Amino acid sequence: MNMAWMVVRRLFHAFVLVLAVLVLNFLLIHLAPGDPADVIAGEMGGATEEMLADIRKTYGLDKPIYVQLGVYLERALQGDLGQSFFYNAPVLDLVAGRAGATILLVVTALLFAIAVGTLLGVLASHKPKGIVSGLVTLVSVVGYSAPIFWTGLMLVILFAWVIPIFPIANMFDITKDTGFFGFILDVLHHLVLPALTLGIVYLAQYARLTRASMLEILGSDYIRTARAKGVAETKVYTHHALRNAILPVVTIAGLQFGSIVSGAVLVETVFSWPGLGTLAFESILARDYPTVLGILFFSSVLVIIANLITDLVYRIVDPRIRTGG
Amino acid sequence: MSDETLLEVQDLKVHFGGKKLFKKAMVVHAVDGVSFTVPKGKTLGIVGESGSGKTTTALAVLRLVPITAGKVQLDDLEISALEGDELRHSRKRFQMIFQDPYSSLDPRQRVGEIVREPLDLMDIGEEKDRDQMVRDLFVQVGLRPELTKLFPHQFSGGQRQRVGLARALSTKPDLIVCDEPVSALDVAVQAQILNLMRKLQEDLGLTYLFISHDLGVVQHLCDHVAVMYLGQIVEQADRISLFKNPQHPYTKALLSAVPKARARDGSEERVRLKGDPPSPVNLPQGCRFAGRCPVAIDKCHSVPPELKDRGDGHMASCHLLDE
Amino acid sequence: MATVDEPIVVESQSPIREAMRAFRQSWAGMLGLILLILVVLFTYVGPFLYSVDPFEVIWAPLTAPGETERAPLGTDYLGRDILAGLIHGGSATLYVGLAAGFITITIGILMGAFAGFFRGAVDEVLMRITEFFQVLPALLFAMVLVTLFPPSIYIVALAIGIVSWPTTARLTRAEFLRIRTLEYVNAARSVGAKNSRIMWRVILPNALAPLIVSATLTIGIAILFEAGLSFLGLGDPNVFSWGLMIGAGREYILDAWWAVTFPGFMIFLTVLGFSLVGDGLNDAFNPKLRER
Amino acid sequence: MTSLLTIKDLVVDFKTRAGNARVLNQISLELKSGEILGIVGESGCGKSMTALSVMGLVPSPPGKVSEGSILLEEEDLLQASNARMRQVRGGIISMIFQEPMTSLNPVFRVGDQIAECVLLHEDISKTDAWERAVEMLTKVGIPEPALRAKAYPHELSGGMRQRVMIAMALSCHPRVLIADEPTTALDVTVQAQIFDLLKDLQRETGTAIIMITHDMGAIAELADRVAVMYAGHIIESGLTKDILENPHHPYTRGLIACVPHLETDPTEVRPYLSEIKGVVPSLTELGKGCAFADRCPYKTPVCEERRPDIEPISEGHAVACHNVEYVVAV
Repeated sequence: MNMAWMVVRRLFHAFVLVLAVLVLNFLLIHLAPGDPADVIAGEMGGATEEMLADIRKTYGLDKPIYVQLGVYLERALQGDLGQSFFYNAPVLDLVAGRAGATILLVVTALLFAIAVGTLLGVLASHKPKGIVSGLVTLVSVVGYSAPIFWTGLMLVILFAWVIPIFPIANMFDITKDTGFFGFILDVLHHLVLPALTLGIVYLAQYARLTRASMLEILGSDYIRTARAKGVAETKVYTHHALRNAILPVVTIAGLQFGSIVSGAVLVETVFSWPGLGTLAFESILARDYPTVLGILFFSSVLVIIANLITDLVYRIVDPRIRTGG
Repeated sequence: MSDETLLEVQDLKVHFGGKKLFKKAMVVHAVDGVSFTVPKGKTLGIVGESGSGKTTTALAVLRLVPITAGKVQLDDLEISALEGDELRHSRKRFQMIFQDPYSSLDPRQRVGEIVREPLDLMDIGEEKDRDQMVRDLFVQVGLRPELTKLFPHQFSGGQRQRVGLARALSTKPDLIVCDEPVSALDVAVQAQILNLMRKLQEDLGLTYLFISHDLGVVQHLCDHVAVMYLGQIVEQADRISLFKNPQHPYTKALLSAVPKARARDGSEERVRLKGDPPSPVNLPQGCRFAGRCPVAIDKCHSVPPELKDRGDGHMASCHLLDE
Repeated sequence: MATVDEPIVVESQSPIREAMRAFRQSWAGMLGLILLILVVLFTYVGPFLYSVDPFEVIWAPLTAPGETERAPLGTDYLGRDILAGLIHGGSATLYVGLAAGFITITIGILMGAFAGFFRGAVDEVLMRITEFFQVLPALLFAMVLVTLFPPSIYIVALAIGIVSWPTTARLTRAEFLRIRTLEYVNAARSVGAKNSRIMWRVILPNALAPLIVSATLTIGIAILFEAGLSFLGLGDPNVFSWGLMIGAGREYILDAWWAVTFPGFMIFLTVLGFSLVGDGLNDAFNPKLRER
Repeated sequence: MTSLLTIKDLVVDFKTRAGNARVLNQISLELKSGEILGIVGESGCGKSMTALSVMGLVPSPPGKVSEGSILLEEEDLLQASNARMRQVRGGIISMIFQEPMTSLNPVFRVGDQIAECVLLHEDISKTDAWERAVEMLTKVGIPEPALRAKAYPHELSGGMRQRVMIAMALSCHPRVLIADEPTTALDVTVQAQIFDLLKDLQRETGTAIIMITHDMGAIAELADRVAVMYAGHIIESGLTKDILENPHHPYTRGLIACVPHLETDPTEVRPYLSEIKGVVPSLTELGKGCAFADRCPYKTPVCEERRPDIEPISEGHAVACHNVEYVVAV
């Protein structure tokens, strides 16, 4: 099966998912107790009767439900996710303004987690009953079990109080003016703790997964073949085994992207990182529903895109999928 | 010996795939027009390589895969026409023994429960007698009756195959379909099971449909043999005639490929086939064997040959035999 | 090894009992079990031994642990007793964890079983639905649900259950797809078993091992979820919980580390208990992995 | 002919939860250059472990080579350094396995996998190594070798993959090829092709082959000499013709008689197969007597007392049985 056709199919698939998320948003507005117009306007938005009437008119809330759905989808697909009454700005602008920070945080954490996690997993698989292996298992269980916001708070205590070397809040220091590169450095400096917090949890899982997957693969026939032809032990690990062991890591990384975005919400809140998470938190407290739903929608799209990329990457890494069809 | 027909299969077809959302339709012609009969109390062997459709044929006869076309008649019962509860209750008349002694028994059930399950499901005998029936079945297949409480993982491969045999016998079936029942066993155990199967046939008058890739085993056990290639029977005859006087080039090649457990003397003529069997997805136009056939002629690549009687009920499908 | 004609020990080894024995030999599993028992005792027996109301202001705010006997683990920013909070904060968390775990497992197994057993169009439809729920960022969606609907621990449990089931569904489906090709399934059918019997009496019991492991882990995840929501202040405001304590103490973290550290540690211990039990069960069900 | 590989009194132990399993018990074998030696036995008899010992690939832990020596001409491989063993593996002694489906790494092209072997053992450029790979694929009878070298394993059939394995094993002109059940997973017509290929290549290159199998037929087809193994022991060895036509050990006799061999001239009468009663004993529970004693129809008290040594009974034919004269006479 050819690649282009596959991509087209995947894109179509993704589009259907996007539509489905919008339909879900629409349903949520209507299922929630109270007047949908209230929900759209946001309870705390100080919506006057006039405004509500206006909303009813634009969204056709007096019309049959499927017409309303049609209107909603049409507007959403044109980029109109509604108006935030709390921030007094179009939701799309708000979301777009904050998305960059979240993506930076999530991608950094993910890359860190995959790189270090895989490395630890490989080390642990070398002697499955050795000390390193035990440590990796321990660290991964601990990392997995600690609430992410608590880990973040513990890091805050550690790096603000015990060894104050990293900033514990915000994305950059507005009081400094150090030019472009200085700004970049400043952001990276601020990024360390949130990314570390988010990374630790996922690192634990990747280390565990890599270890299990390496152990399975090291017992397989083709590893025996590699040894039988005289491949050195290090190369057996790095070349023959890892290339195969990485496959489930790729799958899980893709599937987990959604939960990583979720994790980012908590981490952002802890570190006042100005991304979608803090926006979501603030708008929920303000009962600013259009913004909340907009963020949900946008994050879902982010996940859909991530899944799409994973799928393509997987096809590149695994020849069986590439040509198998 | 009566030659009364027990099982009759007519033009059986099993095709897989074809309809799938968003995906290209690929039809696998696993079984493509197969007909045979099995006389009561006899054994018909179906031999073939992987992809020949022999196992699918077995499963189709038992209605364990959907039949695309054709008729399966067991005595007065048209198996291919049964549906739902009727089919389930009729299953007591045709049972199966499986290939893998490790995956054919549910690891969560005690072996006694495994053998008893058909009795309960088919409502055979009085409920209070069933435990005794199970113990009797154990004795019949050479297992001690006190083993009923054990779990499958406590048994060796050969013993598990005996449990499978007891399960199949429990409903007193007319027909037992055996799908490579000894191929997963070590040779010493294989002999034990083959002898047991023969003994049971003699004692109970069982009829076997025996699927195997092992020509030696088939020659030993079967009264009639059908050779399958890519979903079709290419040759079919009684045991002596088929092994002594094979007609189809594929059968000849198959027989010649089997290593003989004798010291080499270099006297026998060897027929060697090139390549692997093609896939049942893209079938060739003419004779399905033409691509690998050492003696194929032009006609073979365009016109499919017919399975015809070549004398004394020895059937073979090959253009060269028509000349 | 047994032979046909040689007597062997006639003692049945049930796979379940075997697994339980293996579990008892796994230090991770036993440690986890002990942790869980301690947490449960602390939560359900603790209130009888230490009857301080967690909402009551008992001492000066932000008192450090050890400064007064009235509050051995210190007080929070309102002067409420941290220890009392720890004791009373567990039951809601455990309830939500178990309830959400139950919802997850039920939906997941049903969806996965039907998809894996019937395959074809049923599979296609159910897997699209699963995929859809997997695309939703779980915590955000749960946040939306608990803001749109009046917050109560039932809604919280439901929200968590709704966003967590796809993993279980996929796992169940994979197991069903694997097991349905095994010969004993065909064997059951050939002795006249109905679809329902094959699904629930033949395939499910054999698929149960990884599902039980995943259920244990799911409860852990659900607890983390509940904690996260409470931390954000989106939990049931009338119910005291560990997450809520951390959320409340967060502002004062540099003045009162104890107000966030202890409740967080409780959550950690509880989830760790479930993770370790999950590990132990996993080892117990996969003897091959254990020997490696 | 000179002796190329000599295994002397090899003992391999495995630690299992049930206790110590002696998987190889005082094995001695000799492989002469240019010959095909068959090792035959049921599963668990230790035939594959013999091969892995020679390759230095006994999984350790739990396995351990406890005693004995494996001499490659004069050099004891059990004493060789890791670096030397890597040279030996694939360079001097190479091996092919039972499962062609899983023995090739799924994520690399088959050409690369063969070329890797060449690069490991010879000072040669990457392009030359690739050319060698294509050349080897031609040699093992793969059509369109230049194209197939770029294929991934899953794109080839089982027979093709086994040919690739053979090409890889022979790519560095080894002196010994160990084939561990190379055709068990293949269809009978493909199996015949592989046998022919091995014979042809052996004739052409003079590589000595150790052929491990459970199938007496395969032995008859290929081997010059045979060693029969049972529960970690070699219980009989000799020329193929002698073993097949005149087996002495009760186990060898049983093994040959219990298989329904394909006859070109079948008769109406079909006697029952002869059986070897019982099953192979557990290796952790071997007593001091003969390992086959429990299943042996000719058992005498001495069989349970003492393990028989393998002793020559005629030129090149050795048997480990206390009652060999009696067995033959019956």
